[in-house]
Amino acid sequence: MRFITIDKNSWANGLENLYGNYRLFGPVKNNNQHFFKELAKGELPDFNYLNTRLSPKSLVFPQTEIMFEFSLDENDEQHHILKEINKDYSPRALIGIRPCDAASFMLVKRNFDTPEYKDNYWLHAYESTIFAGLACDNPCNTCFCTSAGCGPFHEDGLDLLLVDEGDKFIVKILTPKGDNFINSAGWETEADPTASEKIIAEMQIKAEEKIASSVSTDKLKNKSTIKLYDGTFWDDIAFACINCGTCTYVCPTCWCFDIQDEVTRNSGIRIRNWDSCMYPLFTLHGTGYNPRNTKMQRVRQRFMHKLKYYVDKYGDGIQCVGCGRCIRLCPVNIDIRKVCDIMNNYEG
Amino acid sequence: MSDYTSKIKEISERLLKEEKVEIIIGFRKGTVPMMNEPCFVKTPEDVKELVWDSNCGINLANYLTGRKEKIAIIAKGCDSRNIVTHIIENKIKREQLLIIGVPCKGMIDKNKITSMFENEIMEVSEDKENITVKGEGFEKTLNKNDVLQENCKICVHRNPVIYDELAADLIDEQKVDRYEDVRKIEAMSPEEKWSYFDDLLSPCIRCYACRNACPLCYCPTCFVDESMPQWVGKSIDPVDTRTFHLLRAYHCAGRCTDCGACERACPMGIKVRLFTKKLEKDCLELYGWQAGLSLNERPPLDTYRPDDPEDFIK
Amino acid sequence: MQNPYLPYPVRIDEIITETEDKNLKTFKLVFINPEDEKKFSYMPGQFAELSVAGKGEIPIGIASSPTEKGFIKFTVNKVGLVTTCLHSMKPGDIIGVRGPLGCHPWDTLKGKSVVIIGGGFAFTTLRSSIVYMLDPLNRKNFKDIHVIYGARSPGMLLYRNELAAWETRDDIKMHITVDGTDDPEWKYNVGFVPTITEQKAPSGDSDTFALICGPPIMIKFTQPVLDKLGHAHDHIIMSLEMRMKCGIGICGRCNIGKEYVCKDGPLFTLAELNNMPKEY
Amino acid sequence: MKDWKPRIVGFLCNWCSYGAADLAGVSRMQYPPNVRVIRIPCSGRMSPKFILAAFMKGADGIWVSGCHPGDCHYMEGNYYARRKFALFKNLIEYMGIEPGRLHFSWISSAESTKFARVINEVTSAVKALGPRKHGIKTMPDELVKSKISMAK
Repeated sequence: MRFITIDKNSWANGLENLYGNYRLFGPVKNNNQHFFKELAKGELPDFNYLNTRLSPKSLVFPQTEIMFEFSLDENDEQHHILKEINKDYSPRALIGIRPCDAASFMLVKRNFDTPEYKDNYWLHAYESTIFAGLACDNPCNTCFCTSAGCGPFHEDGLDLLLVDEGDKFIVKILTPKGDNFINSAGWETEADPTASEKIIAEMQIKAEEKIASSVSTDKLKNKSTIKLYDGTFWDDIAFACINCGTCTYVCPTCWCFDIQDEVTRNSGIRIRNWDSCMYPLFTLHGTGYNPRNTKMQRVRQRFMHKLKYYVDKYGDGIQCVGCGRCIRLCPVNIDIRKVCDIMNNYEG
Repeated sequence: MSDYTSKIKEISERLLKEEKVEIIIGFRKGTVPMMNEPCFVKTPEDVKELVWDSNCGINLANYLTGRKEKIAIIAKGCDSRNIVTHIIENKIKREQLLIIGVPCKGMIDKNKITSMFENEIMEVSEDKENITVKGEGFEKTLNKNDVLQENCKICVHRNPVIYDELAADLIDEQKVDRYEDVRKIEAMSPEEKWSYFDDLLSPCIRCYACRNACPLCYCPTCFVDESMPQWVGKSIDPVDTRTFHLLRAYHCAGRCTDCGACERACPMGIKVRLFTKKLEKDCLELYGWQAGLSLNERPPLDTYRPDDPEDFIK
Repeated sequence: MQNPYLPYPVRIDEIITETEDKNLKTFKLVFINPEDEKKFSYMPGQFAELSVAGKGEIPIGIASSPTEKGFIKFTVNKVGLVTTCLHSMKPGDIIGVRGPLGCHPWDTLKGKSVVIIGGGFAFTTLRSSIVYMLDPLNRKNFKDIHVIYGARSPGMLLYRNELAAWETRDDIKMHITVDGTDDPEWKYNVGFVPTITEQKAPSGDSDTFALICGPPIMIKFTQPVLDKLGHAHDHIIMSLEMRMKCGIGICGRCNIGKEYVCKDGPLFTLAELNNMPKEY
Repeated sequence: MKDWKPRIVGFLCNWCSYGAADLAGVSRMQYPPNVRVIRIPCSGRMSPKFILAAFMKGADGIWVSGCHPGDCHYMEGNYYARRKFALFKNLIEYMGIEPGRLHFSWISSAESTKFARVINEVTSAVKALGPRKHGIKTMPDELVKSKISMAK
């Protein structure tokens, strides 16, 4: 494992060197909130943040993405035939992504990269991205990553991990992609692996201790799916829900989408948009029948998918990295930690 | 606020014990600072869950739509006005309801308080006029009036307009200028207005929290979900997003009570009330109308006067 | 890397109005690029996404059989945006087809007796199955074949000419029924599918599989009849419907529990369904 | 810009303004040809969605015309419409549509002269503003970029 240090004085310079080789994305403050945004030349990511308001999932899985284009003009030889469009999959780097958000891409990858089908759009974007993580030493009161298979210094899904040590970053380089990135920036102050590992381990323990909340997931795997589905607690959990899609849109691990055609005059596009299991239209049949017609059914679907169906399907995990965004931004304070504990301890 | 809570509990317990109602709709303590969760209580034993403080901004009228049973509902001024609107629009019957009115001194603005501190807020408590905020390495006391939700600051109907029980004595109503921000926009040139709203709406993620938090939005199929014809695209194209917000607001014309639920629910902190307030101002100026004050008057778009203003018509 | 969302372009070769209410039309489609036909290698029971540029996609069961070469067929009910547009199209128009999608039962059914039970316009993939089994090269791979097919009235039956032809054969036992009719010429059964199933279907054994496709109400009342006839739950195969978009188990909407109806289904045995949430 | 011809959508009530258009035609009155007429059963049928859809698809101006107050074929459709129009016009102008883009009028089936006058006023008001700068739905940037990069 290779470690280097970056003096914060040479941070801007390194990013400048990267600029031509990568499209750089980083957290930027706007209206009191941080968002991942493409950095202009000379623009620095703002690392003084707890976590970004929205997860960076849209950089690999945009909220609206063009899939195909077509012409409806009958004079056009290829009219009504869908055609692929040219996409920009040049190398890009997500600088300062939190370990929880990086881990989420590994969960989502299971959905988009299957043995039978590969989702080209997601995969190409994912493969062209460098994940330059920023270890988290100032967690929110809604963070529960350590009990969701993740953590403030978690390395899965990262190409390198930046650890803030006052006037410098210690960088743990995790993949060859990460190595190339560092070389391209021209940062080359090698650090002693043993000493670095030790410093990081100490900081990690401190950071993990700060994470005050947790979920219990140990019993989910062996619970009966049908019994949880028929659980008596759903009405109480779902009562407050207003069926907006906030939880699903801010969630780094929610991947559902809708496919729509849009036409302007004689030409059109097929696009995909984020969709949400909170919306009645999500499952409405053409006949008017809806298998998930009530609010309770939709709320149940969301939590069952994350905490049980996913576990059933892949044999591990929960489909959650513990970033806490859905808790912070739910307008009616529905708390996945509470629901997870109820499900885990349900004896029905 | 603890006296409000105990009075609410007392009334609720009595109503359930006497079987006057089957269900109480109120709030329980939230899991994060400055949040409470709307909840229902069906037994006198569970009444202990109910709370009341300055974090009860959700409009509970939203939870009444189409319910069949006998309900007691806790209602601030704005909730009570939306209950009136619900009754007028046949979404609930007056006879089904026992309204526990709460004279309201305003709800606090979570986003505003959060943005005042760099570090995470771990605990927020309140005591009459003061809000105390605690986090790692800081503790600060704020005057509640300085951190109220924008709509609460300019609220002129803090007392419930319709109620069967009261959780506290009625309070004095405020005399305020409600439309300063609207006038500021009205004074802009079309070009300035356009770019003002472009900026305002640019963070929108089309999650529909504003729509769903609104007690007025109960259409079985919202216009954004109509497909034949499809009025508005579903992407985050700025033209579609603007059309959504415009029509959402217009659909609330003459019905909106400025309860602030939309703005409170927005995960991106967009000031979506700026649309509905314009309509509210026009309804007041053109038709002398304020929504939800009386069960006996039809809303402005459901009626007319032969001499309504028409100087804009050729 | 093949893009799984890209439809193959096809030309509408022929449109047949199937039912008297004119709400069901069969579209015979021909691949514009002949090599696409080879790529679209399917089995009865599978479905495809029909794609109309500018309107969108809909999942429709494949009504033709792989033994029929040179074209594929889909019978489409007029319901929503895409199907309404399809119904207004004419031969020569260009649409797209994406698939084949979903699973099929033929590894299980080989060497067995098959009881096909269908109702209304869900008969499309069952037609595909019948044509497939009756193909001279395939017929020997199956024992007895029973077909119980019902519609509201004679005019609402799909593929009437083919039904009549199958009636005259002795290697398939047809039990066609209608809910009711005043047609004096009607020489087949009158009665709901569950009733006719009770009267005509063979009893269950380990060598017999029932294949059911129809409206939920028919399935609901047929299932107890099959129980009574001794069909084991793992020998009853049902086809489910769900709103779908991607058709390949990625977009997330058509799940029942951990199963995606589009990719893991649309066929499930009753035994499997018994262990899944009743959310369909 | 001199050759620019505005595209204006006119929603005319079947019972009055539409008849006035007919009469104006039969009477050989001269008026600008920039209005595409859509017949509606009553100004009360006019949905704000129609106006927004026309603006999104690129209309430069929109004109809605119905019967004079008191003359509605359905007794009071135009009275209700008047309130809807007032609030709607104010709202879209508040959001940045220029005041000269959206017009309303009352024209009876006998008022062919008024019809010709109003269509002139509407057309010249829209012409004075020029083409719309905002709010027309176009192909997304990503597609435009893709075309540019393919051309390279």
